[in-house]
Amino acid sequence: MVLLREYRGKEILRKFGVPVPPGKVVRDAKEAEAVLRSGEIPVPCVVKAQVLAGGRGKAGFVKLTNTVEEAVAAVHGMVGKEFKGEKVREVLLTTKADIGRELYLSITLDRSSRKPLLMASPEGGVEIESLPAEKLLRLPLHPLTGLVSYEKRAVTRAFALPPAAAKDLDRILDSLWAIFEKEDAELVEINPLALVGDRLLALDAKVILEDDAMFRHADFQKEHGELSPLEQKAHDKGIAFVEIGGDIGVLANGAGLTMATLDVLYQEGGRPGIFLDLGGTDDPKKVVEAFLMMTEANPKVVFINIFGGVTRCDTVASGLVEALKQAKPGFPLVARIRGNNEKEGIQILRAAGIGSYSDLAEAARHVVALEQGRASKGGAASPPAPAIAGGAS
Amino acid sequence: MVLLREYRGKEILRKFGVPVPPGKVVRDAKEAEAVLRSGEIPVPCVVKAQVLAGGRGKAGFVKLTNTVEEAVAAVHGMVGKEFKGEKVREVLLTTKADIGRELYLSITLDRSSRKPLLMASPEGGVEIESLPAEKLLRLPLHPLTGLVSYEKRAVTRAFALPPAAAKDLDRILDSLWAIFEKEDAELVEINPLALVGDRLLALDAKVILEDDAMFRHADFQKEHGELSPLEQKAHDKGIAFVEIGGDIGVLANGAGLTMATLDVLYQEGGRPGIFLDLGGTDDPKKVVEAFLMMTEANPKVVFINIFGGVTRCDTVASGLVEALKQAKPGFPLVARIRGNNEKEGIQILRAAGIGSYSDLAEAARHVVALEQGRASKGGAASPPAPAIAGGAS
Amino acid sequence: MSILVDASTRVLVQGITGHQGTNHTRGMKAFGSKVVGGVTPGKGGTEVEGVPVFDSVREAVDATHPTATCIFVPAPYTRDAFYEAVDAGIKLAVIITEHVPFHDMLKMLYYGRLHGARIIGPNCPGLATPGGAKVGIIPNVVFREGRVGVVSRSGTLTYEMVAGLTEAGFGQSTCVGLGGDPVNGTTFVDTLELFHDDPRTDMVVMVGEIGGVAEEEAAEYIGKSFGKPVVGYIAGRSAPPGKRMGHAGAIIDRGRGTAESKVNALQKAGVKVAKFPYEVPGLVRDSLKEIGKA
Amino acid sequence: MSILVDASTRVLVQGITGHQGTNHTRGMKAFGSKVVGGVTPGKGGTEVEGVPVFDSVREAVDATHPTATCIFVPAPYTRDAFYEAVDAGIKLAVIITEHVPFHDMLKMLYYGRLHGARIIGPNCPGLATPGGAKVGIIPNVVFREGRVGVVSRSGTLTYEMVAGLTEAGFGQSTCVGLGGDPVNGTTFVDTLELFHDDPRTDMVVMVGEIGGVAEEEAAEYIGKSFGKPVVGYIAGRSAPPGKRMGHAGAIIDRGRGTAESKVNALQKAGVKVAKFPYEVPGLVRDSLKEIGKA
Repeated sequence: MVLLREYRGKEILRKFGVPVPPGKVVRDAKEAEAVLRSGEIPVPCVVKAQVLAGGRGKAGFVKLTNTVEEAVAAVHGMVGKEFKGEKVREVLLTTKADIGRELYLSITLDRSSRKPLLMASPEGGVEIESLPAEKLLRLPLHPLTGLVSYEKRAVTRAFALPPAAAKDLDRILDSLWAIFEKEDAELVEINPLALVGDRLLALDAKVILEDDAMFRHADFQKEHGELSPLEQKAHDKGIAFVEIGGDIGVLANGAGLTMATLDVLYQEGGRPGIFLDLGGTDDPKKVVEAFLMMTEANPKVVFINIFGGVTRCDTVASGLVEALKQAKPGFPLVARIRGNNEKEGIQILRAAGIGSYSDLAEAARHVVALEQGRASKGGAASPPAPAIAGGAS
Repeated sequence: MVLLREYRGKEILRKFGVPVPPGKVVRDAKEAEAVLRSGEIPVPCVVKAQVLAGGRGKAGFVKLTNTVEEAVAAVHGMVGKEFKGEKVREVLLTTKADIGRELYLSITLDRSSRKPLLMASPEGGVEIESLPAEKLLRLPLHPLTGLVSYEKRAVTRAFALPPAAAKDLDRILDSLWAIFEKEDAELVEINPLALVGDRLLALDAKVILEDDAMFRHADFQKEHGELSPLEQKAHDKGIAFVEIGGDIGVLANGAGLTMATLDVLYQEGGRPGIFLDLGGTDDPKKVVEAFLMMTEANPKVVFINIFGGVTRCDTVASGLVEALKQAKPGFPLVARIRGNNEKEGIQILRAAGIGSYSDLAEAARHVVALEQGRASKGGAASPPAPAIAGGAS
Repeated sequence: MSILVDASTRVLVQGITGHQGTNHTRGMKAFGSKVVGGVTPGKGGTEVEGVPVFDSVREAVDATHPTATCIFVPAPYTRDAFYEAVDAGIKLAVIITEHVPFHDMLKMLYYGRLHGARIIGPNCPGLATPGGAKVGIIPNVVFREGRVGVVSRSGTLTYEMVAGLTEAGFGQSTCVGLGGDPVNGTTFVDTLELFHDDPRTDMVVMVGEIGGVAEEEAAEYIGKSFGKPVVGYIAGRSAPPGKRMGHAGAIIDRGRGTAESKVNALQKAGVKVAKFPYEVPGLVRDSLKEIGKA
Repeated sequence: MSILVDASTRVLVQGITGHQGTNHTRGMKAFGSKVVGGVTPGKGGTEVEGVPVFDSVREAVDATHPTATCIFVPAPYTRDAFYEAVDAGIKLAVIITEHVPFHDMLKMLYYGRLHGARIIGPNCPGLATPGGAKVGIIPNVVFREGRVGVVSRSGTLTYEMVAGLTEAGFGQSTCVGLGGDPVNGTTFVDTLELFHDDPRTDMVVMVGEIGGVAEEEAAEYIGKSFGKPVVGYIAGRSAPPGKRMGHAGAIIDRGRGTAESKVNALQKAGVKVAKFPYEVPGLVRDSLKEIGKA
């Protein structure tokens, strides 16, 4: 998921012919003043913090200003502040539009119909999510045909616009589809699409591109502002890494198993805080990297829960042993490795003095006991002796 | 069918990234000399008459020249000459390439599989049509997927090229498909695609675009060099008009009925020379225009054979009567109109003094008799009294 | 029985308010077809020839439950009109429109196939089952109920043929005009397969033209597995050779596609081939006699 | 019987010379699958694990007649590899590759449907019929022949579940890993329909995850027309809420997609839902007792 900030989303809209108001990104008050004094963006103007999360308007991160001084002050007040965990680094100055009506348009994937879904509402704006279902047009598009004119006509009818705006709408809908398809988007959303006089203007832009399709967009400059530095580092190495508040580090493979592991830890009263999903790998280096990353996050205890399919247990075990040699972590370690080459893996761990559980509930209980100081804490090299079960044979 | 001359085809190839040698179009010897003296196209150079028909090389309309003087003389010798009925107006000067091998590539529609067909041969050049079938790779492409990489690999394997050329080929194949699809082509053909050193170069280009898709290419500049002025005029009005040697003008509707009419006239010993297919129309103005066009072509006799579906017989009859008023043609007229509103049509003709046959063979015999002076020739206003049959009711 | 359309067929007309749409709605109704609805965006709520007009196919389908659509919309909009019909669940589309780009037609063909929707046409006169229904523009005057199937790539020549059969006393089970474009939604072989399974069809008249290899393919099918008599006619024996499609055209056809090739293939498959349209009724009579049906 | 694969299945491996392709070819052969051929362009004529390697699927099909393909090729080439398999006539494609763009997957899905070819995956562990054949990467150790069908959106959690069943003595008819991507070639409902018709499957274990509405749709199908017992597990009850997809994400889901919504829907449909993976075998025992099969 490659989320784009408003101004980058608008750049894509503009590239595909969607009308957007003039705008300029600044990084501090001084730059803002220069832009405003030059008349490049005239006052009154709208000052918008470039953050990824929604709801910034209500939180004061979007301000309508009437003078250069007001605008500069607004920029000054935003830059460096945090909004939902993200620091404001860029602010968009954009012209004020005389909004007649606010409309809503988006195309995203509908997992249920397995088709792109065009959604449109004649009542856009901040309250869109609480809009009653009948005010929202939902049109599943066929991936093999794209947006077809009868579907565009349905939107045009629902919007009941003056003729010039209706023409704009027709082109904007084509552009929206082209962006979704050609840019490999997960989401293209314009909210609001404003009726200004008798023409349409995209006043905001939410564009999410598909990470997996970036091989087709080699020139695209990635930016993962929403990730913590460690998450970003993991992402670059192809490891799914999530940090939330909690003490237990979980290193598992596969989203389902990771989630099931969390479910069990919570059930046993634990507070898992770092999840590291190895995915499918049988490269021992990746295991070492993942474990070192886990060490950097500094959990109280780490639970390694691996079921080997693509991943082979002996690979994981070797990587683990190697990582322990390199990192010499201060936290205890509980392991449960099963699946492909399970016996070999258990043997490697055992040779390094690490036991491996077979039973998930039992392993989880031991992890939580360690977290809460109810079990003896040893270094990684001397874990509590777990029950070494035979595993499925 | 919009046939493009070589240099226009090459412009399209270049636009889509296919390497073509430098070239310059000139219209007379003087212009050629300026281009050659300036060094824009260096000698030795190839001088190629820009005509649509194939086989120009063997007829001396492609010449390799070693000096500016030779090249200018070659241009001089070509401009204004006729090749297969087309006057040479433009000549392409292009650099000489050191050809290692000649390959063949094309994509066209395969009516049988109802798919685009990629054809490729490691032995291209002028003898391509007599190549044994096993030397020609025929790959039907799916319109929904386009050219797929395994299909490209099949061509690459068949061509057995050095690595740099193989990379060129991969890109050229993608370009070929893109041209076929995005430019609405009926045919994109490169013959020869030359191996020059270890790279590929398109030394000729045959591109035919689809007339019916021109609504998607509003900026495209049409050129129907292969049509006679009358044919061009008819084309612009949406009337299919063909002139070959012969005396009888045939005005029918629908390709099948037109052809069947010719078949019958030939059978009866006639020499049909002008075919005018009205197509499906019920606009009397179009009928008038068609008839006036027929008058310009000056046939000995005109046979009007209409079976009304989209076309209504009364429309045709009214148009015909109106056209006769305007044109006062010197040739006799035989009519056979049947189908929708047949009775009304026959009545309109009869009121204007024109009879209408029901039987095709009988009508054809009368036409041929008129052509050969075996029947009385009257003006259009006083045709020989035909048997006015009741028609199918 | 009959093929593709019968008395139960409920016809939608897309582009009904256009000149052609309106005229042929009248024609279809006069033939006896149940024309249940029409579509022209922006004209919803009006009526044409007593038929209710809707803004979209979806609305027309919900209100009138058509089983086939007859498309008259201009070529640049034909593809989308077809998609609209398919998306609304219609399984038979008769496309009268001419000059539809074959690039569009290819996409329509496979999109239709994905959804189990058949196309007749484009650039075709449609089809008709005398005594049942007509979907298209073939003049009503030419038909008569009977047991001869007709399938043709030509438009007006089809009328000519059917009129000739009718005058000679040979009624038709169903007449199908496939259309004269390079890519047809339904081919000779497709149609022959349907006639093969239709107990109301005793024999078939097949009208071809020069160009393409659809007639050769039909001949192959007939020779292998058709089993009913076929009378054929190929238009264009005397036509001048067409413009060449580069080398590719010559390579693809390799001698097929000419009148001679088609006639030979058909004759080899046991088809009686008429030299001229007016010979067809006589050959039909001969064929029916041979199978004891005339 | 069983669903999708059995002892007669002939497996092709696309990307066989890669690390994964080679390892899992060995695994599939050890399981007892008939791996008849492999494809890696440029490696034709070699052998991997005793399996002949071809340059193209067409050549492999002509020589070895596979009935299913297991695709390991990297994500940027997966779509074309699938097209190649479909064009060569293969009707079952198991796509192990992860990170296939969903835009590609959508095109593959409908192209496959047009040609009657089914996709399992992408980003999936494949499927296996114990005693029959495995096409994919699920560890061989976990299986046992039996009469419980397993269908799962998760990879490793599937292994966990199957291993648990095996340890508790419940063998499996077929285990299907649908894959964890937003667009799956085969869904829960598709698989349940197959299990419904399979006389060798007494009941089904269904393993879901938070996100999407596939579990809710499965619940609707089960409630209406499944008829065999189902035990469910939904991973992610305690997972933090995912990143939001603009307003659109919230509007599409409208409260569905959470663990709670899925569990409620399944329970309403009569599914016994386990809170933790290790509760599943007990619930399976209960279900089989209820239908008199344990």
